[in-house]
Amino acid sequence: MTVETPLIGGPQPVASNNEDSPLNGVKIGVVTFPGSLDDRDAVRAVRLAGGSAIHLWHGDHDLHDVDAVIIPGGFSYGDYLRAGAISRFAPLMEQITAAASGGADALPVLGICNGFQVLTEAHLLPGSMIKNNSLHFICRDQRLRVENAGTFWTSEYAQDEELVIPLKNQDGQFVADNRTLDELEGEGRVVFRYVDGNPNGSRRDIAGISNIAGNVVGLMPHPEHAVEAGFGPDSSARGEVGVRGGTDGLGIFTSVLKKLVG
Amino acid sequence: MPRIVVDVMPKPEILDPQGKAIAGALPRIGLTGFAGVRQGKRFELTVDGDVTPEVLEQARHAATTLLSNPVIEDVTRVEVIEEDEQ
Amino acid sequence: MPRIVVDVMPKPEILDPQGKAIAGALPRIGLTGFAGVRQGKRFELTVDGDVTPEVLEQARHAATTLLSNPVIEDVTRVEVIEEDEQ
Amino acid sequence: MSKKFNIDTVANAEATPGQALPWAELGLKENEYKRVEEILGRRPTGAELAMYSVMWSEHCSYKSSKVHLRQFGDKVTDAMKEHLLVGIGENAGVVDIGDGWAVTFKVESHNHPSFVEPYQGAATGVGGIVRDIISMGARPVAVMDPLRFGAIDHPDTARLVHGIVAGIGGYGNSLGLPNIGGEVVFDSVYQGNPLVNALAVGVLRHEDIRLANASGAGNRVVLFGARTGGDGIGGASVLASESFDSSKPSKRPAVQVGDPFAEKVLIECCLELFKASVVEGIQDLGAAGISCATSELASNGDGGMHVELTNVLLRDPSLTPGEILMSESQERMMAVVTPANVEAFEAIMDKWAVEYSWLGEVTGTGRLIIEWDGEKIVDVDPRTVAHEGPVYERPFHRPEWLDAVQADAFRPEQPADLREAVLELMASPNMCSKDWVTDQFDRYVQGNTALAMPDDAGVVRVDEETGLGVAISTDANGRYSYLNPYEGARLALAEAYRNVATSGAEPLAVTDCLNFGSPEDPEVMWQFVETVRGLADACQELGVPVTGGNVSLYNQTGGVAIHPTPVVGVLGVFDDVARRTPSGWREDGQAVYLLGTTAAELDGSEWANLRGHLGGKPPALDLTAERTLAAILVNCSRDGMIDAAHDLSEGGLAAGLSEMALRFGVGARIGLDEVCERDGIDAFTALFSESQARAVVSVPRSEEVRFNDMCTARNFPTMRIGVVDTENEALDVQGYFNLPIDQLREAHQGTLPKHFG
Ligand SMILES: Nc1ncnc2c1ncn2[C@@H]1O[C@H](COP(=O)(O)OP(=O)(O)O)[C@@H](O)[C@H]1O
Ligand SMILES: [Mg+2]
Repeated sequence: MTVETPLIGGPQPVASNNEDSPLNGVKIGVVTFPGSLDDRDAVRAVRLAGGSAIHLWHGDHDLHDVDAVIIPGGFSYGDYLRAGAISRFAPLMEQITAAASGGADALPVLGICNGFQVLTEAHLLPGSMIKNNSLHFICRDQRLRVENAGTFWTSEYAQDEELVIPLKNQDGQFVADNRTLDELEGEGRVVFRYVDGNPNGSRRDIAGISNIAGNVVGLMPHPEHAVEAGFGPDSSARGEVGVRGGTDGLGIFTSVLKKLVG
Repeated sequence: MPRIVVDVMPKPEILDPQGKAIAGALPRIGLTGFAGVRQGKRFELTVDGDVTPEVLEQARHAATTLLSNPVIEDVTRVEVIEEDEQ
Repeated sequence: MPRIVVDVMPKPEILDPQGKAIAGALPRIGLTGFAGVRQGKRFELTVDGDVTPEVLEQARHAATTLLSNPVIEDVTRVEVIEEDEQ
Repeated sequence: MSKKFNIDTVANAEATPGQALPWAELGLKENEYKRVEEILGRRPTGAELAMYSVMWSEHCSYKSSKVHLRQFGDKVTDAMKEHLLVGIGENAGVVDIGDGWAVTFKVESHNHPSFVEPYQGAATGVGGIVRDIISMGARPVAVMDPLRFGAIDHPDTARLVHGIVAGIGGYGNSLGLPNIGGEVVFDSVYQGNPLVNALAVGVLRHEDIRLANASGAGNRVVLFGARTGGDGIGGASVLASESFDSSKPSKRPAVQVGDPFAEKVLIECCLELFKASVVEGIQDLGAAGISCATSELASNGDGGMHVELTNVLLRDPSLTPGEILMSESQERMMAVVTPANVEAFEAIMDKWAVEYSWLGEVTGTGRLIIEWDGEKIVDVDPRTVAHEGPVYERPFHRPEWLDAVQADAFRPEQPADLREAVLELMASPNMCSKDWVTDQFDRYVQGNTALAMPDDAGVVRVDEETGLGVAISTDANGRYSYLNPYEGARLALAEAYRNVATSGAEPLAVTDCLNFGSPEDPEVMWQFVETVRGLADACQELGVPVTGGNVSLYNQTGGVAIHPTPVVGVLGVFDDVARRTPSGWREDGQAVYLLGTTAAELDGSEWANLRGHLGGKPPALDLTAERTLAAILVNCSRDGMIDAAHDLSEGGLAAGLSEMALRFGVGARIGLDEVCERDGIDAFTALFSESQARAVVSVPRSEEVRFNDMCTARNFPTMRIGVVDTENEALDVQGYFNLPIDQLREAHQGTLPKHFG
C-alpha cells in the first residue's frame, strides 16, 4: 500500500493507491476549495477504507473520472458571507451538480460539514445552516443515529445503528420550513439524527439528509475523524474503546466503496 | 464613488439566534424598551463610475444569488445611496 | 409594531475580510461592475408601543454599546422605519 | 505618478540638516536619535526615522533583555546542540526528531492588543506565530494558547474571556490547525494586562529548512499576501512633514483585523513555493512590517537590497512612505526569488489567487536603498537597523519587600472536611475544567492528534508510516515566580518537562515567552534577570536547549506589574505516538502508584491561593529527581508498563487523583496512611502540597514487578497507594472521604459556564 500524505495541498492526480485492497479500483474524488481544511483527512479516510482517493481542485473543469465525490469540511472562503456561499460557484461545482443530478446512476456525493453547507447553497440538498444556537464554535464527540441505512453512504450500517463521531462547527444549525422537513421525514431522507442532546438547535435533531435519489448526502459531524484508532474520539457507540480509539465513522467510506464495487 | 446598498434580513419564520441573544442581553444592560431584535446584513457595493441601470441590475442579481440565501433570508432593499447619506 | 433600524458598518480604514471575499467572488460570477464591497450588519429592534424619544435614546445607546464594537465599527444609522418601508 | 506627499528624500535630508523631526513622538530617546544621526552621518529622512524608531523599539530590538538572553546561547552544551538544526536568532528554532524529519516551534505574546480588542488581538496573535513557523519552511501542524486573565468575577473579565477565546478559535480553527493545549489562569494581577501567548508548531523535512536572508545580487524581492493598510501605525501619523499640509492624513485603524482565510491560502501557497523550490529566502511580516522584513533579509544576506516602495499594493492609497514602512498589516510575506524562478512563482500565486508585487532586487552594495517613485528616501546599512540597535544594561535590584513576603509562610488551618476541600479546589477558577474554552477549538483537524486537552501534553503524529511524533506542554506559575523568580522559572521548565515525559515523550527542546512589567523599574528588571538566569541554568541541568521565544515587557497598569510570568514550552519526541500515555485510568484492578515524595510545601499553592494567601517560598526543586522521574515515565511508556500517568503540580495529589478519575469517569480506592507515615505528613498535606518531581501512574497487575524493579533500580521513591475501581463510581480516599464522580464532575465543570454562560 502506498501512503502519501502530501505536504502541499491542491490537486494531486492520485493521492493514494491501495494496491492490496479489493476496493482499490474505486476512485473517490476529494474537492479542495481555498480554505478547505479536512480534505487530507477525507483522503486518509478513503484510503483506510480501502479505496483510492483523488484530489480535485475547485477551479478545475474535470472530474477525472472519479466514481464518487466528497466535499470535505473546513472554512472555504473563510465561511465569510455564509458558509459555503462562495464555493458553490466554483467551476468544479458545475460538474458535480450536473453529475449528481439525474437517474439511478448519478454520481454519489457526500458533503461533510462545510461540504454539507456547500451542497445546500448549491441547492443539491434542501434547507440551510445557520449559527449554532450557542453562537459558539463547538467541538465535541457526538452521538448520532443512522435513520436511513439505504443510501450510498450508509449501507454498511444497520438501520437505527448509533455512532459516535466528532462534531465541530460554528454554523451547524440545520433549518428548513416545516413542509420541507415533513417531506424529508416522509421520504426517509433524514439520514442521521443527533441523539443524547441536540448540540446546535438543528430542526428535528437532524444531523444529515439526502436528496430524493439518495446519492447525495450531507452530514454535519465528521466521520473522517473517526476512522483510525488512536486519532478518533474517546468513545464508540459500540461500547468501550481505547484512548481516542473510536472508528465509528469508517462505515461511511466503506459503504460507498462496496456499493460501487458491487 | 457611488454606492449601492443591499440589505438582507433573516426570514421572519426562521429563528435568528443572534437576534435572540441580543434581545436577551438588552434588558441586562437596562434597555427594556424592545420586544424583539433581528440581525441581518448590510452590504455596500462601490461603483466605479455611474450607476447605470445595468449596474443596478447586476446588484440585484448579486443580491439574490450570492448575497442572500433565499431559503433563510430575504433581500429587503437594493438601492443607490448618495455620498453623504448612510 | 414599529421598528428601529440600526446599521453598523466596519470602519472604512479597517480591513473587512468578508467584503474582500465577496468582492473577489463577484467577477467570478460575471458581475464586474463593482469596485469594492463592504459587509456590515443591520439590526431591527421591534418596539412594543410607541417609539418615544426615550426608546429611541435606548436604541442609540444599544447601538454604540452592544450592537457595535466602536474600535472597529461605526454606527451609520439609528432610525425608525415605517411598517411598509424596509 | 502625481505626488501626493511632500517626500523627504535623502538629498533633502542632506540639504536641510537642521530640520526637526518628531523622534520623541516615535518613541526614540534622545541618545538613540543622536546615534541614528551618527550612523548616517546626517539627519535621517522621515522614512529612515520611521524604520529606526520601529526597529529599535523594545518589541523589535530586545534592547532591555538582549544582554541577559545571551545566557540561553552561552549555557548550551555541545550535547544539548545535538538535535538543534537551527538555534536562537531565526524566526523559530528547528529541532531534528529523526528519520529526516524536523519540527519548529515557538511561543509569542499578543497581550496588549488583546486587551484593547480581545477577539482581533487574540486572532492576530495566532496568525503572527503561525507565519513565523511557515517562514522556516514548515507546515504548521498545531497551536497552543497559554492565557492569563484577571479575577474570574471582575466585571471586565467576561469581555476578555469571550473575545480572546473566540478569537483564538476563530483564527486557528479556520486555518485547520488543531489546538492541542494551553493554559487558563485567573488572577487579579492580570486584570488590566491579560496575557495572550500563542504557540505554533510546524513540521518539515531537513532539506526544506528556509532562512530569512536575501543573497545573490540580481535576485528579485517580492511582497505577497494581503495588501498593506494603515494597521498598527498609530505613532507614524506624527510624521506630518510627509503629508501635504492641505490634506490631513486620513484615519488610521486603531486595531488590526485578522483574515484567517487569507492566511490559510498563504500557508498552502508558501508550501507549494517551498515544494517547487522557488524561493531563496523568506520572511514573514509581523511587527515593523516592511521595515523589519527588508532590513532583516538584507542584513542576514550577503549584499544589499534595492526597493521601489510605490510598488507596494495598498489597501489605503493615502498611506505615506513612512507609514507603509511601519505598517503591520497581517497575512503578508516577503521572499527572494531568482529571475529564473519568477514565472514559476507567479504561477503559484495565480493558482491560489494571492496578490503579489515585485518590489526590487538584491544588490551587492551592502546598502538597503528604498526609493519612492525613483527618489531615494532610505539609504542605510541594514545591519544598523536590524541588528545593531541600542542595547541597555538596565539597573536592577532585589525588591526590599521580598524578604517580608518570603518570611510570610502559609500556615493553613486544617479544613474541617477534606471532601469539601477537594470539591472546593476542583471547582476553583484555576483548577476547574477548561472544557468551556477548549470545546471552542478544533482538536481533530489534520487527523494526527493523539492527545490533547485535558491530557498533560498535546501529542501530534508527524509521520503516518512510523508514528513518529511530538508532544508539547506549556507551563508557568506566576505566584511561584513572584515568591522567587529564579526558582519560579526553573519550576516552570520542570513542570513542562515533566508533563511531556508523563505523556511518554522524550523532552528535547524549549521555547519561552517571558511576560513582565516595565524593565525601567529596577525591581521588575531584577525579576527578569533572575528568571532568565534560572531558566538558562535549569535548561542546562536538564539538557534541553532554548530554541527561541519572545519577551513581552511593560505588562503593567499604573505602577503595578503583573507577576513575572515566564511561559515555558517543552517539546518532546515519540518514536511512535501509539505509545502515548493518557492521564486517566480505565482498567479495573490496576494498581495506583505515587512516584516521588511529599513535603509540607503549601506556600504559593492553589490551596493557599484559595485562602487568599501569597507568601513564603515556592516548592523545592530537584532537577536530578525530575530527570529520573522523566526517564522512568518514558521507559514505562516504551515498555508498556503503565496505562495511565498524570504529573502532580498545581493542586497537588488532590487535583491529580480527581483529574485521573474524571478523565474516563472511572474511580479508585486510595489509601494515604503509608505515604503520610513515610513522608512524615498528615493527610491534608499529602493531598494539597505541591511538592515537585511527583506523578501518579496506574500499573496493570502483570507489570507491577517490572515496574517496581525499575523504580528501585533508579533509586526513585515509589509507593502503591490504591487500585482502580470501575464498580463504585467514586474517588474513595479511605478513612477520609468518598467522593462520587458525578458530584466531582459537577463541581469541576460548573465553574466556567456559570461565569461565562
Ligand atoms: N525569551 C526568549 N528566549 C529565547 N529566545 C528569544 C527570546 N525572546 C526572543 N528570542 C529570540 O530572539 C529572536 C528575535 O525574536 P523575535 O523578534 O520575536 O523574532 P521574530 O522577528 O521572528 O518575531 C528570535 O530568534 C527569538 O526566538
Ligand atoms: Mg518572525
